[in-house]
Amino acid sequence: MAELLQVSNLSVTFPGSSGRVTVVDDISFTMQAGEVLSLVGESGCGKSLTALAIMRLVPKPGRIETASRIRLEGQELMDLAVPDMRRVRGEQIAMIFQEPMSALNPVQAVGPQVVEALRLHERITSREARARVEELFERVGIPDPRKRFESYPHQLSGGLKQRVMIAMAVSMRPRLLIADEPTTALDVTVQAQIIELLRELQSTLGTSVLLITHDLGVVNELADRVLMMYAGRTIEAGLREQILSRPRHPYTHGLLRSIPARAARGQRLAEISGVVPSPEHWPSGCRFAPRCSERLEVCTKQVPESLELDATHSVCCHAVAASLAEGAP
Amino acid sequence: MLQVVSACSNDPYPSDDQTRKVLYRAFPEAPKTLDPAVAYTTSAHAITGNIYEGLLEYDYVARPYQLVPALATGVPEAVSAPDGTIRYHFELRPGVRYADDACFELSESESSKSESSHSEIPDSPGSTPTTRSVTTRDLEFSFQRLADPAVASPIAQNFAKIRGFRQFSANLEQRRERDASFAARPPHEQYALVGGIEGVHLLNELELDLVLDAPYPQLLYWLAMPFTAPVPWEAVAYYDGEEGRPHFRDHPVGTGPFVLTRYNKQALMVLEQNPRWREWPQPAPGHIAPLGPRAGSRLPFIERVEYRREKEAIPAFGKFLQGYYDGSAIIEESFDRVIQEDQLSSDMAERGMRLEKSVEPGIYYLGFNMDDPVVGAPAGERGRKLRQAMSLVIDIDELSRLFLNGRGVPANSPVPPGLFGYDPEYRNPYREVDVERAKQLLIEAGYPGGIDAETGRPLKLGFDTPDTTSTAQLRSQFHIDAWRSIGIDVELRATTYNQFQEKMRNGAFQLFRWGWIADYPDPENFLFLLESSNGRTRSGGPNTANFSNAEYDALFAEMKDRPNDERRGELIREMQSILERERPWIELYHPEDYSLVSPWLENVKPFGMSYPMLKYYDIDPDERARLRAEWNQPIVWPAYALAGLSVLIVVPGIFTFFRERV
Amino acid sequence: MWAYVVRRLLYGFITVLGVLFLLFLLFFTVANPEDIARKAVGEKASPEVYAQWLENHGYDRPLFVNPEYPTSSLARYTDTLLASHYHDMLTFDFGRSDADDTPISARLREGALPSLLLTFPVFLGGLLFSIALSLLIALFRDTYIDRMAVVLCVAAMSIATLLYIIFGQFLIGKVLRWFPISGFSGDPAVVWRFLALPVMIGILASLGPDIRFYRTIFLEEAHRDYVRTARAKGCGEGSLMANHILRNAMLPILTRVVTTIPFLFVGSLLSENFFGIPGLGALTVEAINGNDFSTLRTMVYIGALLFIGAQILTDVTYTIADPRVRLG
Amino acid sequence: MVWLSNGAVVVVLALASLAGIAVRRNPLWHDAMRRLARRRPITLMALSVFGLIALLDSVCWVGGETGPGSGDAVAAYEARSLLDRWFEPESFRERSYSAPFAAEEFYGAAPLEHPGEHWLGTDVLGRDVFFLTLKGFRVALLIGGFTSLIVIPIALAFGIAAGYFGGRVDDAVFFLISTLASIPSLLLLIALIMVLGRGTTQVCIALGITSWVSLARLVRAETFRLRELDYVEAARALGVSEFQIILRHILPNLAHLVVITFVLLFSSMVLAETILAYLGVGVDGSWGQMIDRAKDEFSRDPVVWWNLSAASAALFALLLSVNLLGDALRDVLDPRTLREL
Repeated sequence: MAELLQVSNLSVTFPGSSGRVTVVDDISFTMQAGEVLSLVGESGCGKSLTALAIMRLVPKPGRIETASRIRLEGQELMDLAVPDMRRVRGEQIAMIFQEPMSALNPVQAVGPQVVEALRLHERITSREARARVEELFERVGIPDPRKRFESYPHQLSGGLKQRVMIAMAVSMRPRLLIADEPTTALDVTVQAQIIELLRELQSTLGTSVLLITHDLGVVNELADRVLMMYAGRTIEAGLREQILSRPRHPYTHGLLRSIPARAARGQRLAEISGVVPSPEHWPSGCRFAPRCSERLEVCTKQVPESLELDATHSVCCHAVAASLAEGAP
Repeated sequence: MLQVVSACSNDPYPSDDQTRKVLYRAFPEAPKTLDPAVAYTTSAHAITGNIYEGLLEYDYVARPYQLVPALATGVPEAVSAPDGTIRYHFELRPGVRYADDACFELSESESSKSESSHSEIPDSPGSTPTTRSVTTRDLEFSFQRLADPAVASPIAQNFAKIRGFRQFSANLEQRRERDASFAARPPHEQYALVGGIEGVHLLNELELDLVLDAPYPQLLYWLAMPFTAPVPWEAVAYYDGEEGRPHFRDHPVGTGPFVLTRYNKQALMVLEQNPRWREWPQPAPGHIAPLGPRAGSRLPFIERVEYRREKEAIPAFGKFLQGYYDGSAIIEESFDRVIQEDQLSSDMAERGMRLEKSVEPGIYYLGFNMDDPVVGAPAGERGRKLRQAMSLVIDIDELSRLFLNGRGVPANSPVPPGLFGYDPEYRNPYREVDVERAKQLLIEAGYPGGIDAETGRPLKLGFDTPDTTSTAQLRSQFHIDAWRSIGIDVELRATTYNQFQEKMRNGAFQLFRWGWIADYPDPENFLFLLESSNGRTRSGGPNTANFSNAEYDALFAEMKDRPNDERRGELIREMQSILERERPWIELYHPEDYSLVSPWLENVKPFGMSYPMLKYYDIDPDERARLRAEWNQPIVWPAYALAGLSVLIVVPGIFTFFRERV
Repeated sequence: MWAYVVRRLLYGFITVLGVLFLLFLLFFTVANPEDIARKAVGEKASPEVYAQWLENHGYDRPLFVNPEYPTSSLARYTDTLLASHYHDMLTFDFGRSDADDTPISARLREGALPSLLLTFPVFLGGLLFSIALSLLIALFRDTYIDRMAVVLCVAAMSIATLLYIIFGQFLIGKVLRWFPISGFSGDPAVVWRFLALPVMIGILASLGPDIRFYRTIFLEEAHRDYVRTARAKGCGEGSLMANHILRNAMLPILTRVVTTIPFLFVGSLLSENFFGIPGLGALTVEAINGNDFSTLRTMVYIGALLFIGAQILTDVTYTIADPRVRLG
Repeated sequence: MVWLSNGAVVVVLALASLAGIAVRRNPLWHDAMRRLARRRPITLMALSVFGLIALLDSVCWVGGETGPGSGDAVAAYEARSLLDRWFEPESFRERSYSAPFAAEEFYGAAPLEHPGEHWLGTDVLGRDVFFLTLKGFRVALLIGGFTSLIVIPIALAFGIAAGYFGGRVDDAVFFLISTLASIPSLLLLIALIMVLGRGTTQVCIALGITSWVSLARLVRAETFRLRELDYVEAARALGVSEFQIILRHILPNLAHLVVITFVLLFSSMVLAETILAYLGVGVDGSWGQMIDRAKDEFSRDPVVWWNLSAASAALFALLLSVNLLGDALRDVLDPRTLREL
């Protein structure tokens, strides 16, 4: 599969009380066309910011460091002028958000909002745009698209609103769809339908999806590859079954163990001690060290390098590196 | 914005008036009424004085004031008959007609109905007559209106001496109460039915006699005022305020040189030439000969007079300096630019302005409430000494320097300059400034250093004034500081108008400030302000100080009806010595009016007593247009600077916007 | 929808009754008609003249209950000042001014046009200017323009309207002579010259508080999620401001606009007096100085009617501005 | 008058220290105040200076001798404040106008008694303009502060009653509010003063009556919201008396609303007074009155500018710092509900 997206040395900083604070710290990863890559981590680890950085929509006063490189199909997005970047948004990269309830303009009917997404990038008559939007609503499973075109956001349920968001996102058949916690705010039954819709769209339109979530269940359903993030850095990357069944990084391991469904009945739930550190004062070396059960002397001094376990699985952890050195599998 | 500014001009008048003989004046307050029998304020007389004409008028130039005939053919002498009555004989000038007005169709239908009244040859056959000749019947009608209680003329009591005057108003009142249908009829019919005033005796269409029960020389002065001007009964009947027609008080119809063509009380009053004025062939009255070459030709010289409403004095004066008003009083604020060392400043002289000074017959004074136990008569000798002490510290020269720019004649007695009985050499000892003597008097009055024995603290008095404007309060503070310098603590109580009246009515005040402008140039019109029967608390009269002194009253009674002879002068001097000692008033000043006249306005002679003589004024419109253009070049460069500055501020912002919104 | 409007009108009517009762208490139970008469007719008139004046102005009747009539008859309550006060006001028969007997309704008609010519451009100009400037400032949020604008607004708010007029009139009228210092004339060719300066100053004085208010609203909307969605769609900042943010801010803007309507009436009070414009504001000041209670009473009554009407109007326009609001 | 003025000072100091203790003890408020101090240090300093001047001018007593060569014999018997005793106005006078730091009179150029000592010149009666401006602080704080002390209790009482009890009480209060609110406040104000008569207390009462409506409306809405909160339900379930609930639960939560309104009301009161002064019904000694007097001097030729500029500058300085404080307070305390203010 051709390479779609190449992110290298991406850093995002915010002004803190004493100088600028790096919230996303030197992230690099690649995505193949048609692939579903999931960015997983607890809230506050910088995964949503990474997504926004790709769209160059980091809110003021945040800033994407100039050294960051984001190449989409060979085109370097960081060098684009503002109007050119605006054309990329919606046309080549689209995004859907976590809170459908407030993501749509409350004083405008949903139909025209999607029409606007079309007409920003294409010169088409309003009648033709309306027809395409109704066809889009059909495709994303919104019943009675003609009536729904005129209804206002407060007249739709959460699920329906998310479907409108998806329709809006895929209206220009973008190369990459970024889904920032698409199901978190929805109740379980609707979650499954949305996941089903995303999988179906990904397969029919060949759109690659960057799925931002902390819900490992959704990852299991949808993701091809997984990228674990902790405290602004990637700590482990690999295929879905590699990460979910054979996690090597202590944090991923701890995360999986604390899923209730996995614990036996009556047993205390496992949990990772300590709290996610605040960006104002990152711990030195490996940022998970203070909470890591297999902490070594070097972990607090040196930032672990990315170790290639095999062609598709890599991890950044001194303990793993040490155990490999001793020949353990 | 730039385009607007460059096209702007501050000329408030339509351009086609530039070359016309139009006089522009400002007025602060619209008159309450223009009914000649009722209108009493200077702003009202400014209009009625030009629309109505009385039997007599004042000589425009002669000082002291001189009565000359107007509608009458001559100034009559008082003829006393054996039975003690006084008779004045008047002969009306023939051919005098009213200004054209719609109300005269009534006279056409009226005359056809009752043949008895004078038949009138219409100008052109068939057209309804728009005017009518003035006859003695009109004069009788205007006297009857003065007596009519419903008209409520404020000066009616001055004519009480005309035989049958009070009787007529009493008959009218009773008849109206008894007979409702009578009350509904138009006024002139009511007057005719009740039988007229006995003392107003019509000999024929052009001659009448006024018969008085007792001598009243001031009567002639009243005949030179709009109160007694002939009034057409048709106007009073026609303009009754119904069905959209204006009320008579807002629609004057007279015989004078001007006619009121526009009357918007909030913004604009316009007087235009009355074509029917004094058609009889006669050169302008001789007595204005000294006014220059145009004296011989036909009056009035001006086409139109526009009075525009200016509520604030400063902008009005500002526009006068820009040439948009043709004359203006000098406001206190700009006095020092206009007047240096008591004559025109160089800047003003160069502009060609002319200064006119005139002393208005009036007086401003501080008064004590003579009924008050502390400052009044009940305090006896202590009160008198206190009043004398307080009078000795009011420095009128300092007051005039601070607040009146040196204008105004210091007053020593109620009678103002220009009137009989005014003695320029008389110096009231208690109006000199003598702080030591004042302190001494206080000790004698039992208030050593101002301390009141009972309270052990400075004597506390109340000073009431209805004027809540801040400049008036500053003046009151000036007086208070003077009294505090000798230890008397005076508290200023500036209340709203109705609270002030309340206090005056029930005598709940100690000190107050008041003023009085003459109705007619006679000392009686000032000295009656201290005569006991006019006491404010007693009869609601203008004697606000409630001064009552038997000796003063007796002298007043003898003086008031005497002709201006030596005996009258003696009486006035005696009354002044009583006032000097008793100190009911602290006389302040007689107002002096400085006014500026624009270079293009000619024949202007300030008159005081508000008798505007617009008919003599003349204008050179071309000179005015030239000077206006010269004085009003707008300075436009700041507009461009402002625009440049705002662009300068915003541009860097736009630049950073695009750079940052990466 | 209409049921709501009718209910709202009924409620407005009750408020009007409340206002009238308050006015009655204010103007009749405390002020003394005798003094009004004295000021109206003048100092030198005789007592019977005052009595006569009181009679034809109807001030001689008792306040609440007329003792002359027996308790049974209705006239006991109708032939009183309170009854006639309600009757006159509700039938818009405002009677005559205490100061100079002119019918008040005529004075109102005369004053309405100049007042409107002044207040409407100030209202409209102020609204457009402040919204445009606030949008601009919100567009440049977090730049030095934004910070400077905030301080300027607060400074502008701290200057009394009186000072705006004094310095404005002095600078532009007297020194620069762009426009006449004061005065007014109905003649269409000349009238705009008179209005230019007062309108300019009126707008300037209203910008401070308005811009500060609108800026806060726009900033609040700018941080909403739907704005982020619009940006993700590829929407530019400019169209974002105009189509999305402005439309959403309509509701608070409308509420604000309604509350400024009575202030318009008051704002013109000062400038009409200073610039010699014969409008309703000037008439009110004259009524105050001239102790003319009947005109003042009418002015306050009309101010209240204007406000209540405006409030109902805003409720109705809410539905147009914001679909979420349903009346009834 | 003496005990009234000193009494007011005692009350103000008591209130301030009470508030100080409350802030010290309550961490939420403590933190808010610390952040406020960091945001607007200059404003707080300026306001404390103004407060000090007003305090200096309020503490007064009879006694002590007046300045040398005093032109005013009554002054010795009057209650004079610390400020009066420091400036000794009775002997620090000229005959009339004099420009700031001038050596001779403005008109007539006669030498002054105190050449060069009048920082802001003298007015028409020769009184020192700088001294009059300083005295204006006490009057301004009186107009702003005293009126708010009237407004806040009324607004709280009506607002809480309407918001908490609802039903008929709410309708009655809402009717009163809408009646008062629909009359343009300045006209109602003028009518009240014309009827109550002139004087500081009357003006403050009239200002109070016309301006408690906006706070009452906010308090009502906030109380309505608080009443529905669970912890209030819980308290009621535990049998706590209505009065107790209001005192311990509702009132403290309205504190931030009251503080913000106090500050914003302050500036609108002082501004309203300037208009009243123009109409001749203002408060004696206020900047509004100084401006009204000086407005005519501004069009004199040559211009007498120092009177108007002094009063305008002082008014601007006080209002600017009060508005900035209000702005900062609103952001620090609770931006959401206070947007409408």
